Amino acid sequence: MTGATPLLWMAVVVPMLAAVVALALGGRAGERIHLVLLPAGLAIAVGIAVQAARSEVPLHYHLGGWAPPLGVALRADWASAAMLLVTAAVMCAVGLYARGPLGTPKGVGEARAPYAFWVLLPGVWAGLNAVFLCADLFSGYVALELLTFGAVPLVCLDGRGETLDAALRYLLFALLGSMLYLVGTALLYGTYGTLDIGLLSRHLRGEPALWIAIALMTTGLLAKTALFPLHLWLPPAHAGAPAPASAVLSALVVKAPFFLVVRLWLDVLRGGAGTPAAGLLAALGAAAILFGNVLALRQARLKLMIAYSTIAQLGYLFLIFPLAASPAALTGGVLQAINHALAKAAMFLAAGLLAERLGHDRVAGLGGAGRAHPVPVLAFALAGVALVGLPPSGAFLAKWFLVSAAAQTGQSWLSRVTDVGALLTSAYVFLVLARAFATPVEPLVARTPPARHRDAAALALAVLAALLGLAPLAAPGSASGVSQVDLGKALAYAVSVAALWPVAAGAALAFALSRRTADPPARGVLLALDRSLRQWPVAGISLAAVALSLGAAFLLRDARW
Amino acid sequence: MSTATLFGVYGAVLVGIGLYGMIVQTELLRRIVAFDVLGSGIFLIFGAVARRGAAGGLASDPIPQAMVITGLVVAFAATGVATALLLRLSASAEGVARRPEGPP
Amino acid sequence: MSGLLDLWTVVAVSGGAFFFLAGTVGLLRFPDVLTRLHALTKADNLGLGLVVLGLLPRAEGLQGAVKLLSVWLLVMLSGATVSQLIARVAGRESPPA
Amino acid sequence: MTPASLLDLGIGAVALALAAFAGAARSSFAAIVGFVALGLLLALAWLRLGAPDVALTEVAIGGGLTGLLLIGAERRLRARAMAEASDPVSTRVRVAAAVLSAGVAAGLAAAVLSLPIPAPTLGPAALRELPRTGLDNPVTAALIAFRAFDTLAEKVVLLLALVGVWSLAPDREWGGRPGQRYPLDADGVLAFLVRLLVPVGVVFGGYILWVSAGAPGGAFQGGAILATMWLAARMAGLTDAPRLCASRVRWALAAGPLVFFAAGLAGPLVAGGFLAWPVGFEKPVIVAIEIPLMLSIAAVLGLLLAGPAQRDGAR
Repeated sequence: MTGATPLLWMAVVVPMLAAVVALALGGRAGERIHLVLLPAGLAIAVGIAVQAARSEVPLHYHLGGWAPPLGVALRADWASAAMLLVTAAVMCAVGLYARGPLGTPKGVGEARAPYAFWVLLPGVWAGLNAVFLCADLFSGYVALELLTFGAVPLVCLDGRGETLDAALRYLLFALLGSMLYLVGTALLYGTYGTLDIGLLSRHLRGEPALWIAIALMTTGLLAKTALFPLHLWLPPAHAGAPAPASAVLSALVVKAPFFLVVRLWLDVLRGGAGTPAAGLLAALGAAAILFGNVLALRQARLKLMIAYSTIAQLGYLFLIFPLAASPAALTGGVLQAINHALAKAAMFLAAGLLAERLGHDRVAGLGGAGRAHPVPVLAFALAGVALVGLPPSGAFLAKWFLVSAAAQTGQSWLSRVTDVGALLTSAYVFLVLARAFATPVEPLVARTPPARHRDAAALALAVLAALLGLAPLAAPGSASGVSQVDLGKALAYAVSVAALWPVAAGAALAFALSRRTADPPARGVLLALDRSLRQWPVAGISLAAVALSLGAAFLLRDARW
Repeated sequence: MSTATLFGVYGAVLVGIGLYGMIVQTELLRRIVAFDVLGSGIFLIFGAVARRGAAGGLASDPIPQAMVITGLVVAFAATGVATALLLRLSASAEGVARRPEGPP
Repeated sequence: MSGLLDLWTVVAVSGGAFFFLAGTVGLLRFPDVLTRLHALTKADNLGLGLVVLGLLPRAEGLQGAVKLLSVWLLVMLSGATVSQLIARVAGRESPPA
Repeated sequence: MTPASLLDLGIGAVALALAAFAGAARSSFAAIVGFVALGLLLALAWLRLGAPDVALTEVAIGGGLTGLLLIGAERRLRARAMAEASDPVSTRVRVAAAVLSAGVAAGLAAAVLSLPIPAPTLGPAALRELPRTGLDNPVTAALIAFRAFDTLAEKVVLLLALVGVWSLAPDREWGGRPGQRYPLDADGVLAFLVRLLVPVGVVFGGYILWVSAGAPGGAFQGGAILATMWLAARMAGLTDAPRLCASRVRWALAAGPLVFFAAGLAGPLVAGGFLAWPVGFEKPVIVAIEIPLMLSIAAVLGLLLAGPAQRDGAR
């Protein structure tokens, strides 16, 4: 067998083992084990990436020696390898960063929040790797639950009432999503007698149960990834968590359900979901981009702004489904996911550093931060460049793939959406920077001395995000198509008027807004819409409505089978 | 209708009842109970699938049965975390639960 | 012989079912906790007892019979204890006049 | 209409009625009782579906332990008389939710009715490979051999859930004991029952595990029984919950999964792959994994029921 490699199970088992041993040893053991886990996890991810790049076929491993359909397998293609790598990179930065705020205090044998964090963090890592590597949809369910149970307690580590509320919402909505996913696996098993992704894709005959299953599973995954309008839990959870936890949640955890949607639509259905359903996902994505970005611009608190920005950035990922006929679309989607993972983790870490040093995270009160705390502000700025999509960030390349795929398939409306998205993104990024470089209203008092390794962790991620667009120069001939891109053409596009006007317009908007000194007013149509969409019963109804609409859209699909 | 199909349809209805409960219950504990009802319905659909796969002298396909056992344990863990969160929330002095929308 | 045993099974299980039915009706119709408990324990002890006795001739060997009997014993044991506890709580909350 | 199909119809109809009751009952306590009854009834459904292993799990975990968790939470919430988030849901929202939920249920029912005939199955494949596991119960084989990876991951899920619950303790109580201390009622009926029942329960838990190689049962079901026995002993005041920072607690939780990991990791050396069991020694290896696994499952289930630390904290 070619492509079989034990690295795949190691990628899941090593962090799992770290979590269990940290639980057993207690005290400071979790922190120490993490120091060993970081290089090991990174090495495994790099090893898988190297092997995946060299291998003609996707890497795989039959667990226990039992081949599917009876047994379960792990599988890694270039997309899994890329996600494993970015996961390892973010985990390394977060692990180093968190040694400050979430270290066990001196003189204490064991403390609550650090103990929980250093057990749950490797648990989340294991869950992420398991999602990216699973070749079996039920293993995917177990992996998603690893993630849920690892991620939810991170939201309320500080025990404040509002974070508890956020965590409970997150848990219940995520569980609802898991259940919809699970019932889909039951129907798929009942129809095909296997849940192995590769075997399923070969057996499809387009039965009604297939479409109902995929509609329910996709809806469940959308709830877990917080695609608009199912985002009720994301802003309070991601904004309320401690900064390192926010970084992991926003950068990585919401990508895992998206990745399973890609597996379902592009691997199981092989792009055969049909135009109406793919259009529905893209429409939700487009709505998320516009809605999330406007709301981000309207937030008074930096962490909430970043959280709403995540809702918008997740929207970009779903634009790829109508473009699935073009291989560039998936490449663009994965690049966007990676770019956002690095940039958003950097932003949350930078925001955490600023909040610690300023004692608050109000955007209007950032004045002077640029001089007093240049490194976090620089990290924020570089991450912002990556979100806006300026070269040489990953987003510029991702956008290039999307735009060219949209042009190939004649769906240029998608490019308009990304333009408006870039405008708004650049507006709030520049707004934060304008505030940070403004003269402070009152002199700043540094609350905590800066810790260089934590600054470095945030900055390193931001630099990686800002330089990700150069990846084609480094990537060897891989199946991803990244290396085939004509970097010159892409760069020429990126510095063209067509690509730059939104950025410039956004900067101008930010400049206009920055002349206001007060917090943005807490009223408006979109804010009211957001409030009502985030009411639990409304979100539940939206969930059921998305499920039924997807089912209906599948029925309308063009006859492919 | 065979036993399997019958229970499969019952499972579907249980899912509907549980989903409705999860959406409209305002009491959080009732929402958790609705989640458990929803889960029971889903497991019953698995049971129908397993029973349909009876073959070779087995009364029921063992693979979906194993999945249900895994699922039941996970659902119990979920209920445990949810009730613990709920109890902590109700104990927290801020009592944010009274603010149904949470922050912001 | 087997005809007689079948008859025994039918009679005993039907008797057990009757006590269960009576116990359930009592649970629903009786006015307070203690009388409801009275109805329930009849169902547990007599109803289940008769069902077990009725099924004994059909048990698969000695092991099956022992299992059936231990089901009865355990239910009686826990039923007696639980009804004691319930009665205690009921007595504490509304002492009998 | 055969008696058997009447029985199925009856079980299903009562199950639906109980589910509706759990949704519509006025008090949450009644709703929980409805759910527990539903769980017990579903165990009968599982027997009708030819799945006694699942029936045992449903009784022990689905109805039993989950019911205990919910009842415990309800009692404590009632004691606090918590003002619930009582924004009433408008009729419009209710109607929309009802229509959409009915739509989802109808879609699911349609999918169930449209499942192909003959049904696909892995039953024969599992039977064919059963000798290679040294077991006779294909469900146990699926859990511990064919899909051992899922089982292993699910153990970690349980541990993460427990750490999540623990993390909800107040800081000053960290490492302390969970739950309340029940007074010992030395001559009381409960203590009497528990003294009599616990030995029986422990033997039965072990029996359920032991027979699972060939008959219905397994580490979960056995573990659930042991967890309940521990709860009964605590409620009778015969024992108190341990401090959660005690290393024996931590190792009791981790030992089962760690043995599972160790056996899995030995696989590449002795059996040709991760989670592969050595030829000819499958059954002893599986038993050696399942015994500590059951004890750890009992510990994790019992501690999930007990909740976070709330007294006798380290600080």
